[in-house]
Amino acid sequence: MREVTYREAVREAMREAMRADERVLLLGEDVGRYGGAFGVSKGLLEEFGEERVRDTPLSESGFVGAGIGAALGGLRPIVEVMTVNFSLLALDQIVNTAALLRHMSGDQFGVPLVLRMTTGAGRQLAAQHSHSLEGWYAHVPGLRVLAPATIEDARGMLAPALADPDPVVLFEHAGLYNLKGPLPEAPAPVDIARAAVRRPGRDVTLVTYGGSLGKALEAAAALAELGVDAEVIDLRVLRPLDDATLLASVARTHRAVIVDEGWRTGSLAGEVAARLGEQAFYDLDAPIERVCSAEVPIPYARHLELAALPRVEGIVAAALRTLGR
Amino acid sequence: MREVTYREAVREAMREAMRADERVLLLGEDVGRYGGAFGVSKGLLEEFGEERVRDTPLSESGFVGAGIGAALGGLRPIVEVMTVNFSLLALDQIVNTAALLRHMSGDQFGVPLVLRMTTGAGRQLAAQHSHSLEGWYAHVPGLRVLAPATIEDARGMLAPALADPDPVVLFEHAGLYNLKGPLPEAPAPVDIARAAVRRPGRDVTLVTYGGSLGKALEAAAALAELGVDAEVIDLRVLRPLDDATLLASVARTHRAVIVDEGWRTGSLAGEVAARLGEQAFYDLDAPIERVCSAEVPIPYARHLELAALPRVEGIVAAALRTLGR
Amino acid sequence: MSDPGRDVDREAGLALLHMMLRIRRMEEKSAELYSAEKIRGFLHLYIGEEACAAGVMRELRPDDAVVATYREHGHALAKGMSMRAIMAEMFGKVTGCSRGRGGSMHLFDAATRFCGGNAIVGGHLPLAVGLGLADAMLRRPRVTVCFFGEGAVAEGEFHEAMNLAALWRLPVLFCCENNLYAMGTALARSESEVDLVRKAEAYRVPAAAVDGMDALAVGAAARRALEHVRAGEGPYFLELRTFRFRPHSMFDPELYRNRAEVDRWRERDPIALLEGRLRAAGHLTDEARARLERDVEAEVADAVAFAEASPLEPEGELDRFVHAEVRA
Amino acid sequence: MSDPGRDVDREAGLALLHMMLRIRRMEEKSAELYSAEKIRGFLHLYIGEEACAAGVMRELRPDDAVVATYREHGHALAKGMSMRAIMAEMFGKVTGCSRGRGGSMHLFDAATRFCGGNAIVGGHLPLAVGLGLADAMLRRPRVTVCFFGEGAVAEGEFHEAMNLAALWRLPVLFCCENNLYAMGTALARSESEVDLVRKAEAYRVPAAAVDGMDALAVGAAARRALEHVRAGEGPYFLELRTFRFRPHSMFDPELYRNRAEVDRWRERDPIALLEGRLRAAGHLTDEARARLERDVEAEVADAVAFAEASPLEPEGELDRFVHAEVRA
Ligand SMILES: Cc1ncc(C[n+]2csc(CCOP(=O)(O)OP(=O)(O)O)c2C)c(N)n1
Ligand SMILES: Cc1ncc(C[n+]2csc(CCOP(=O)(O)OP(=O)(O)O)c2C)c(N)n1
Ligand SMILES: [Mg+2]
Ligand SMILES: [Mg+2]
Repeated sequence: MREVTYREAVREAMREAMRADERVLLLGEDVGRYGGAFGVSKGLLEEFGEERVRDTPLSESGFVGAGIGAALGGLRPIVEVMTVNFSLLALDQIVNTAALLRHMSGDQFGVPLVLRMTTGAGRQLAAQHSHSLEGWYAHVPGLRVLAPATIEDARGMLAPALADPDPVVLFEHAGLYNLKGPLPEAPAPVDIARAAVRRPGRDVTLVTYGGSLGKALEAAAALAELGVDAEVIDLRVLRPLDDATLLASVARTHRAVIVDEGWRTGSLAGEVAARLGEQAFYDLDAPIERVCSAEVPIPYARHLELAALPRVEGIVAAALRTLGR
Repeated sequence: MREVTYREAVREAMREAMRADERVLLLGEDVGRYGGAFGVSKGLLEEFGEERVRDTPLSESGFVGAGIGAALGGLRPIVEVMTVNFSLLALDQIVNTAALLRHMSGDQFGVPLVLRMTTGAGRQLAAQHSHSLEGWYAHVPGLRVLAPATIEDARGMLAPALADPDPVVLFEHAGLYNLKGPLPEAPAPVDIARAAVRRPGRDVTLVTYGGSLGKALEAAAALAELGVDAEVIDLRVLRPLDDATLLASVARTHRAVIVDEGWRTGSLAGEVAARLGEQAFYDLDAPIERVCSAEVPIPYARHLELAALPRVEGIVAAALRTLGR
Repeated sequence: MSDPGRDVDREAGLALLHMMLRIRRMEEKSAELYSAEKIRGFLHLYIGEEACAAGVMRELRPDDAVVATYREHGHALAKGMSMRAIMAEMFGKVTGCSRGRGGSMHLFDAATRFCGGNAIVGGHLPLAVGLGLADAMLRRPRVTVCFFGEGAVAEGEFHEAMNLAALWRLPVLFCCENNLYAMGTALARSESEVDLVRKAEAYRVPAAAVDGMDALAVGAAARRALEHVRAGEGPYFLELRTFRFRPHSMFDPELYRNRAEVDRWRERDPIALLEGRLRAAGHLTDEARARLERDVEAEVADAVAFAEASPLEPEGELDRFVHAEVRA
Repeated sequence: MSDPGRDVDREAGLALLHMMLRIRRMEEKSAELYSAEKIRGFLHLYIGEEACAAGVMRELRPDDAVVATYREHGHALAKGMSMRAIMAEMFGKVTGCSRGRGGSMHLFDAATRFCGGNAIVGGHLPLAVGLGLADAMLRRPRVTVCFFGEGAVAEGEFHEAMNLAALWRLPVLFCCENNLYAMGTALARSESEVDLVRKAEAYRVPAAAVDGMDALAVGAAARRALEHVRAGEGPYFLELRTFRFRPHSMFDPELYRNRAEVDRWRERDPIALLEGRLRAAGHLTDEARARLERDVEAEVADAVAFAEASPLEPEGELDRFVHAEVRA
């Protein structure tokens, strides 16, 4: 075991993939000379050269589309969109081409593309740089959507994503890059089909993913002090959702709180709540609670930003409400 | 009363608005010389001239952004995006500019824009031309989202939308344009804050909107023959959702089926289900049912397209399930 | 405009004529079948523009890729797809090239490297760039040819794709079929600069415009363009000046242009033009012409019969192939 | 490059110097305050580029509108916003120009028609087109000036906006601040054609490039450009050749360029250049220069004190103004 950051884990995963397979390349704004907007790809240009670590112009639609075409043409591109905010410019390519191509062509053409992007708020970057749109991506048939919330997942999700013959979108919450933790020397690839129980518990299920996992775990710790034993589930795979793990948990706890940095209305949290309502109706002892972002453009000022985002106290309070406390 | 089509109702509303206010203009691809891709704006160029009925190049981001700027500059633009499918190209403008500007500028700048677009499947246009993304738009704070499902709403929603100081998105299901029905000579503006009960009933609530209203009403008729009295609620306003009308209905029927042409996962139907689960938990006697589109790119072949979309029989079956039948 | 007395290569000329006739007759039949409700959805006819696809495609090698728009029946046929597969696709049958899932706008064929059939205007240009990138990086001597209308030039994706292809010197041939209208919008209403060659130059992409009604001229221009691309010199932009004789789609009342304009262009029908050249050169007799027509008619009839007789994809297969069933 | 012996208008020169100093010192202080964690989020400094905003803005009328990027402190100040409002905004205080909601990247001011502060590269170009459209249709003799970096030129929105503005002959002045880098990407790596004036020409938009380190030259070029726009001749494209002396943002380790390149450009510091010209012309004494510095220092200190003393927006107001509270 050694200590690495989430940032290093992503980098190591990319380096390993590029060493293992010549067809893998990294494409995106400032992934090369700049070292990545978040320093993630630092050093890769030096090792793999500018053909395989390719700085692109500011052309999100163009270079995401080029990544799709390159995947179609036999490469295994990792395309980095600097942040989910800018991915709006490339949504046509992602939804209308990458996601549809296999079905629409009757299984003749596939797009083995990995799309990485940062997401989330929390660093006072204001309204245009603080979106959490994972839920939108999770709506689209043809995509697999992953959200590594731990160092192991940051390290271990890329290889299976690259092995997938279809497009995979990987969301990295920008607040996680400096997270530090232990990692085995030769980490195993992770299962990109299943949610993970990050903390077992009996009284209430906290469902979350990505940048909110830390908050959920903190809330669970706080709840423990109040005598409430919370189970924490990290969705990890946002599409297709792993219902089985969720249902098994709620069948035991009978209560659920969903924590999601997206805006509440139309959030992924809403989908999870709907599914539990459909499939665990008779298990639930209390209304499901959602702890999401306030439905406002995320403001710059620190206190307002904090007020807009899910908070540990909010999660604790919601969990207590499900217990009638 | 006279008989008009949905298409004529939209056109009449635009004509009235343009006659009433010089600041109103219509902007979009082929709205002028072509007469509108769906014939909606036919005749408006002749009446109002090419300055106010403005054909744009194929530049969705550009002309939607120009509409936003024009609204900021004091005009009252109606921007037509031919279909929701192409609106993906303009999402950056809609989400990152139109929706955020007022809040982010501390209430200094507003965007009184009306964005019209067609949505939906059902005409064998295949995967790239059959999206139903109303749920995505309903996720975004700062937007008001409307879905006229009737001739009255098609006629009456535009005026209040134009009077709104903030951006309003109007979804017209392409399958509705040929719908015919009576309309008063001088129709009243409709309330763009409330859902509408289209058919009162006591046994189960069918919640729907837009292109699926007809199916829900058909299903209600079929259910009546089976002795089930279904209430049909047309959401009409997809953002902000009118919870009160929904809750009042479910408090009486104790059962709900949500019909939505969007893909099931992450659909607007999911949000409605989540809300009912939260706010009507103790009223519900059965799990909520969702009748949505299959999670596949919509295929061309007629039988497959029909199989992918919500069907009347599917709604009936879901309603019966909520009744344990 | 090419000189009618100029030498015409017999074989090339006849092949082009045959191909254009196949496209024309297949589409005329399709229009009929649309009225008969055998074909549904959107149907965009290529009639009048056949010289573009036929002329360019003859210069390609089998492993060159083609990416096209929703107006792509001609390209699909010219790239080598069977008329049966195309017709069955439009009938929505499982024997269609895309299992009946794509219809007229989404013809696909891996065998001939026909990568669609894309119905988002401009959306396939970045895709072509990516295919070129793959070829370049995998050191495969192939070209990707991307067809699009002049309307697509206004889309941001045109700009981004041209820049990327030029910046990375990718083997992509951009073929802009300038038929003067994008639905009802005339070029002068969609572009402040109507000379599209100048657009390409702003990306340092070499470019040429050619008479798109003259199949031989198109072929010659494509040859020059492909030489450039195959030499590793990067992308090339070819403007094919053409015209669609029919409405944009089956729903278009054509309010935006007048009969006279259409008629003027019809006088330059690419099939009649080439036919005249071949006759003048003594390469085409009445008898040969009639035989050609009969052959094509038979092929069309066969394709329709095949489509008609083919089964539908079972409804239960609706959700197959959203993801791959076979993992790599 | 302007001739140092050339006549310098005293008043104009001193005003420009004053404005540039205000921008420079405000930003130097901002950098300090960033380290002190008074300012947070992203902070993009304009240091080195002051001649662009100062030079263009002096040619504008109060009711002309400006739309800018996230690197817009200089533009905001030069358009007439108070330093207090800008500083308080960066402190996240309710007295800030955007109530503390926008921060450094989203300065807004209705009074001076400063329409942001946009942090999506290229996203504000269509907005500028729309503002121009409103002015044109409402027959208001106003101009909208849109500032953006050379990096934005690769975005599709640049292309769509230029075309629309040209097609509709709108009163928009596009000011491209070409500082040679977009974050770490040098112009030659983002554009196949690095002469940006040629890009504008592909839309038939008249264009000129000017030394962006020379405030007087910028002013003269802006004057010419604005004459064209005000005459109703449509948009104009002005390339301002400049350089940022600092990293892209506070997080940039500047791996992509070397010290020597930065130092070479620093020798052409726009403030020093203008100062030299004014001194040579006898318009600036040591004493006047020192007074200027003191005035600016006092203004900066006052702005910081104001920001520091200002209250935060109450947390309960978080969800105000998502929609208008007053209906029209
Ligand atoms: C992004 C997008 N916007 C609008 C449309 C609707 N549409 C389909 S074809 C077309 C005209 C395209 O014209 P052009 O590119 O010249 O090709 P042509 O049809 O003339 O071959 C339009 C507006 C679309 N399919 N995609
Ligand atoms: C659409 C989009 N993509 C990426 C970014 C991240 N980003 C912010 S500034 C910048 C560089 C822009 O360079 P340029 O336009 O030259 O302006 P400069 O910063 O040099 O003033 C990038 C890539 C963004 N804000 N928006
Ligand atoms: Mg055309
Ligand atoms: Mg720059």
